[in-house]
Amino acid sequence: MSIFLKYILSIIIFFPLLSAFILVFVNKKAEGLLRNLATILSFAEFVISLFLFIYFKSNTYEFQFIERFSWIREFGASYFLGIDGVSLFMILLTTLMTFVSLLSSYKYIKDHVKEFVILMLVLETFMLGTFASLDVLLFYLFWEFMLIPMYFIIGMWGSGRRIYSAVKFILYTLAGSLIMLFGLITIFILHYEQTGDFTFNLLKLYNTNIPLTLQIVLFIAIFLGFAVKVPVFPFHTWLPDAHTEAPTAGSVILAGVLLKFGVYGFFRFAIPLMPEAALILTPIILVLAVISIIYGALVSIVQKDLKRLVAFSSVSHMGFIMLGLFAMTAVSVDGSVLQMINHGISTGALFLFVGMLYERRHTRLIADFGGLAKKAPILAALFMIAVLSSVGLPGLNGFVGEFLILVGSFKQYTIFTIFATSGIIFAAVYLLWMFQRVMFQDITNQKNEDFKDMTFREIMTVLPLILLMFFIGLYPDVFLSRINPTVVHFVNIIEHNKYAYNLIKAKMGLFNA
Amino acid sequence: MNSKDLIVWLIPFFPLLGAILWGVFGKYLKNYSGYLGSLFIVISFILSTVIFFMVAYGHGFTSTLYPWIDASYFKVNVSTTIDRLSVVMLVMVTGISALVHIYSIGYMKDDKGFARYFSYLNLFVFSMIMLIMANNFLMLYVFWEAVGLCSYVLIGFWYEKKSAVEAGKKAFIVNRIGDFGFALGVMLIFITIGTLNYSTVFSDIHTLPPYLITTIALLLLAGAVGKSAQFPLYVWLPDAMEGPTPVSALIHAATMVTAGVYLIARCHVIFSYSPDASDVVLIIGGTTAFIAAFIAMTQFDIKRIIAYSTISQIGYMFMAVGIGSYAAGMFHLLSHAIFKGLLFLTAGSVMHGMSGELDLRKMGGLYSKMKKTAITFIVGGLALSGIPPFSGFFSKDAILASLFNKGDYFFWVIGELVAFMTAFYIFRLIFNVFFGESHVDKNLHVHESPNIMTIPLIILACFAAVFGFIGMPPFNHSIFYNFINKDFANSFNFAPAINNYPWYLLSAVSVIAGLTGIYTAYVFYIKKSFDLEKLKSKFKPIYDLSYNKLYVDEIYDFVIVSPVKNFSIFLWRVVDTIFIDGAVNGIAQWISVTSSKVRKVQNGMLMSYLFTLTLGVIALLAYYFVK
Amino acid sequence: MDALFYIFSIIAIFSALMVILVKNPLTSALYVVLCFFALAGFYILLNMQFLAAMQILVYAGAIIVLIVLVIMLLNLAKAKDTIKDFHQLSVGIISVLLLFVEIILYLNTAGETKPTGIYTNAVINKIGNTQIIGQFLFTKYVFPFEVASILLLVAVIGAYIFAKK
Amino acid sequence: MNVNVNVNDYLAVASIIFCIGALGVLIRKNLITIFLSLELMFNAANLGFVAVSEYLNLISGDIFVIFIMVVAAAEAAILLGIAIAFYREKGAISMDKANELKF
Repeated sequence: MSIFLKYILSIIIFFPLLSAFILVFVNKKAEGLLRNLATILSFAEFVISLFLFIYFKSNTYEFQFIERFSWIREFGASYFLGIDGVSLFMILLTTLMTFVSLLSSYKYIKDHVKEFVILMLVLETFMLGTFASLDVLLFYLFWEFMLIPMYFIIGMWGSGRRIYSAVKFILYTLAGSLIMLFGLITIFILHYEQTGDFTFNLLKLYNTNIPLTLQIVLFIAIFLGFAVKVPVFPFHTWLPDAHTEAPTAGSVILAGVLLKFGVYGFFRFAIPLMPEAALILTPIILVLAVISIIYGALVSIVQKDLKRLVAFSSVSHMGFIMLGLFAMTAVSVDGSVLQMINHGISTGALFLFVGMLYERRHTRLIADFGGLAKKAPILAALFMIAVLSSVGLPGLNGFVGEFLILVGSFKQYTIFTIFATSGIIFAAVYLLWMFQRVMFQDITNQKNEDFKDMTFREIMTVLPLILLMFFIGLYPDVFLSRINPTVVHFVNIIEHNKYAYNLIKAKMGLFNA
Repeated sequence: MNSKDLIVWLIPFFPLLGAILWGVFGKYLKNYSGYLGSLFIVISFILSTVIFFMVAYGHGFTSTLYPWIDASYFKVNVSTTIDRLSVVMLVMVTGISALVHIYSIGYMKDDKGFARYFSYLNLFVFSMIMLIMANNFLMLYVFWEAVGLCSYVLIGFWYEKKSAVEAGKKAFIVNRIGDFGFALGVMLIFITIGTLNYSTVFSDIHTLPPYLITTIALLLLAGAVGKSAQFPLYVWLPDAMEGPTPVSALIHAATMVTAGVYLIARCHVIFSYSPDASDVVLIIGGTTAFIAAFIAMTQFDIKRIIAYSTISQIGYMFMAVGIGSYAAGMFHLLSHAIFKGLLFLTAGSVMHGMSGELDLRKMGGLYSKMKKTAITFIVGGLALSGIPPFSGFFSKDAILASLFNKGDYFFWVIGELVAFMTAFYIFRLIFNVFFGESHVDKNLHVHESPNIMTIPLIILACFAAVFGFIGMPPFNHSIFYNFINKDFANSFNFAPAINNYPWYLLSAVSVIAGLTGIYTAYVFYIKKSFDLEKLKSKFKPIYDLSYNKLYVDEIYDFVIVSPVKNFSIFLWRVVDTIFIDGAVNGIAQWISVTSSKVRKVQNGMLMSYLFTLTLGVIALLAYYFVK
Repeated sequence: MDALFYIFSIIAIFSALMVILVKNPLTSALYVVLCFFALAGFYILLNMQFLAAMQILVYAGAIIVLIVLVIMLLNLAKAKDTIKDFHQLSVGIISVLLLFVEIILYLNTAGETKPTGIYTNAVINKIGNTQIIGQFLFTKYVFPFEVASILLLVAVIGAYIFAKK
Repeated sequence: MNVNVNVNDYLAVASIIFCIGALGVLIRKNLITIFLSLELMFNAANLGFVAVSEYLNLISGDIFVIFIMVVAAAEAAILLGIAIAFYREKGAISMDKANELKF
């Protein structure tokens, strides 16, 4: 057991890769076996990752389950893993969402099943690796690797303009991340020049002293990399395309996990590495975040395509998360991290439901539906819960996160918060209106007459998410108590730097007007 | 957990249990859901009564279940506050809910969604109980939204009907607009006071500068205005009548819509520190009372008339709490809950007998066919019109008297005017439905409702008749005032009464106003001394204004809804597709065009490659020399 | 000795020029052989008799013979190649002149380097140049030597695959 | 041994031959002639290696020449293949015909 716990992170990261390797030897024609095996293995992976949760010490901000081996000595890169309260839940979210999306793909993915399940599992490894790395080079490597399976998932099993979307997705993110790489390497070199220590160790890089002007340039560079991923207005246009054309599983992973990397990157890299620049640029980023909230919501209202609507709602929700993170109070960052989990669950669930509708009717246009509640009461009820969770109804998960974000940001950024709060109204408008047009009223389209309700497998797919919505909404303490120490430490770093920042500000006469 | 706590937590537990049972296992428990659901509420009612007497002969207390959110300096528990204000509300809510549940067994008997209906209704009762019992603003907000949700699903209960679904959505969204202010208010309280617990907030609020107190009060008021359907956010309530009638009785008359008044009464400390905000409450209340009564006079849909009446009556309550007569406001809230619940239920009974007909032009002379319903309806109508000895008289009089005694003559006049209009429209309804010649479709078999529906009506009618006596004038010596005002001891900052006219003079004016209204209706609709059509054409602009509900929906649509929608389309089609995607695709286009030009260098000719190679070598060497 | 250097130089440069100027590839090949002989002469002057022998045996004897074989095989002796393309000619001459100027400039700017090694002519003569090359080839440079042999193998296979139908 | 001719003279001759080779590569179109010109360039480099190696009293340069010869031999073998294949394809070995070397 102790050895298991010592290397648990590596086990968790590479177990999916091993699973994929096992699946390589399964006959291509045995699609049922492939699907079942992949689902079972991903469930096993989720169970293993629960050990992290069980053995996680919730009273410290220090990194836990640390593993460290020398890797490329010439670059000072090491295989360095470790998690804190934030990455813990990101890892759990990843393993859960992968399991759920594999379970959801039984009907949706009809051809190239073997390739699909293998790519999904490989993708899982890369995502987990990104969340667990504490070495900048290792992080970057996993970060870029992630794009490859996702590219194929969108490109091969997508619908409509899937190639366009896949290429747009990969070029957007690649452009962002290459600029980011430039920033990270500059910090690496600066650190070497200052200390003579040739290392990519993130914890050591935190101590780099970066001159303020350079910090701002680097922050903007790294901001671009992460902002594309989040995505923040105006870097969001890849998202609706990618979401719309991706298969259900792809959308679920994209919304559930991939978008979190942007925020996670800010949390783990951009802000702690360059706190002063972050503080200086905060107003601009908050403006972008608030624009994202309102913009995403307004554009959602007029969407005709279900998936596109949910995708734009993601833009809006991710704006909330950015607002919470950059308000940089303990409460708002707590809320932000919790909202990352919430968004993964709620939007993931919404995509699952949209996928179910698509599987039955092979259309995603809202106008093609209507009156489904009569034919599929279970689907309607569960879909409703997911919608309400996304709307931020109290008692469900979305509310806790959003409220913490808003209450945490309110004092310092009152105007921004007021605008952001209005986003909640719009969320009600677009989601309820969509739900009404899809589920309620009379059946206008004859094709909906023999609409089938959810199968047992489909219920099992969404049930964990639905239960989590209630659980987080009613008893968020399980999550908050583990997130909080990390967040408090994070905020303390910022506060510490705020002092320095204020000194600089006074010296330079910044923003005196 | 001692017995007190246990009882307190059992009150919401039963409705919640019911909601989950019917919600999840509705298919199998369909036949039991009505009776068992009602039983659960009755148990809650009994427990509430127990708590009521515990508090009446003892003290209020708080009880904590578990810590809910604990994020660094933001801590909120799931806990309740039990005091005189909340127990009164508890007894009222559970009592009326129990009656509405029993009534619904009959009313919804043949509906497909029987179990679903009781699940929603139980969920609503749970949320409402929690709203009342909450001991911090966050829980208040949470269940404030939760009752809104229940209202949404119950309005849209018959989801095949487009109008029902639209109405539900409208209710939810309009409420959200109010809640937007409410949420900001809650946040402002947190960041200024540092906690959301009632007791701390109320004891520390005076340390804030006045403008902050006013801001907080106004933001909370926004939530109250939305939920209680006050001007300018009242538009959702008339549409909400698309839901089943017992729902209208319970949610949209007796309990949820009065939550705004409860909120202001609960936060009376905040409002009493902010005279400006209180004045706003008063003005909103007066405006709403008048506008709603004005619209109600010309409507033909019986449920909508009663709905506008509800809006108007809540306007009264707002006026009361606006001048600091919280006890009077609460008293009217309770008596209104009884007689308005009664009116809706009887209207439902009429609908039931008339196979869902709502237009009063197609009724008439029903008295002989449904006596129980008619009599109970008239009792409710008399109570609404403020005719002694029915409850509405006492409670409305308490408000009007305090308006007059505080010197707010303008609003007193409005109040009396509204009293006249109220009596007019409700008796216009009664005369048209129950008396006069019948316009009922000949094929329609009109019948009295079953006992399971009429018994709750009779119980409510009895209460509507006698409830008022606990608020015998003079109001500030009455039983109710003495009971509840202990909780309002903190409210001050309001000028003491400047008039001290004998109560019977003021009461006489109100009664005269009410009787005049009834008589006018009698003259118009029974005696028909005037040609109504002529009257209509004479006052056509005013009549049209009233008949078309002041065009408020159209104005909102023109000023808010369409611009937002068009702006959204602009954002999507222009900003997103043309600007941002245009820029992105433009860059891609530029690269592809440029490279297709540049690639001409790569012409496939080996010889030219060799030249390039040589030139490269030359350039490299040249670089060496330059360097 | 100096006289020999100049004679070899004249032969080498002349034959090199002829290589690129004559029309018949076969004649070109023969001039190349001539040029290689001159270079072998240089090597002897530079005290590397072994390399001189290799130059004649491997280059002139094997590689050029191979080329001649190709010319014969494809019957290319008649495929006269003229230099008529003025543009190509002018650009070629200009760029090569530039290249030449740069090489000369480079050689002139490169700083003076003092002899550093221990293998003076005396030492080489004492051990014998074949022997010394063999020693180096099989000790210090044994790995590149093996790689070179693999390269040859690859080239043989490659040539076979190319020439195959 | 001789005082007048030094390493610079050898390098000058090497450069001249190298440039003549380069010129041949650039102005001729016949694959065979180009190859021969390339061989000239190789040998110019070889001469440079040997001369400098002698001047510096080293052996490495001489060893390098042997490896260059190996490469040249390999190249000749490949050329044989390419020339035959090219001729078979195009019916000539003029490099004007090599105009499809693009994507």
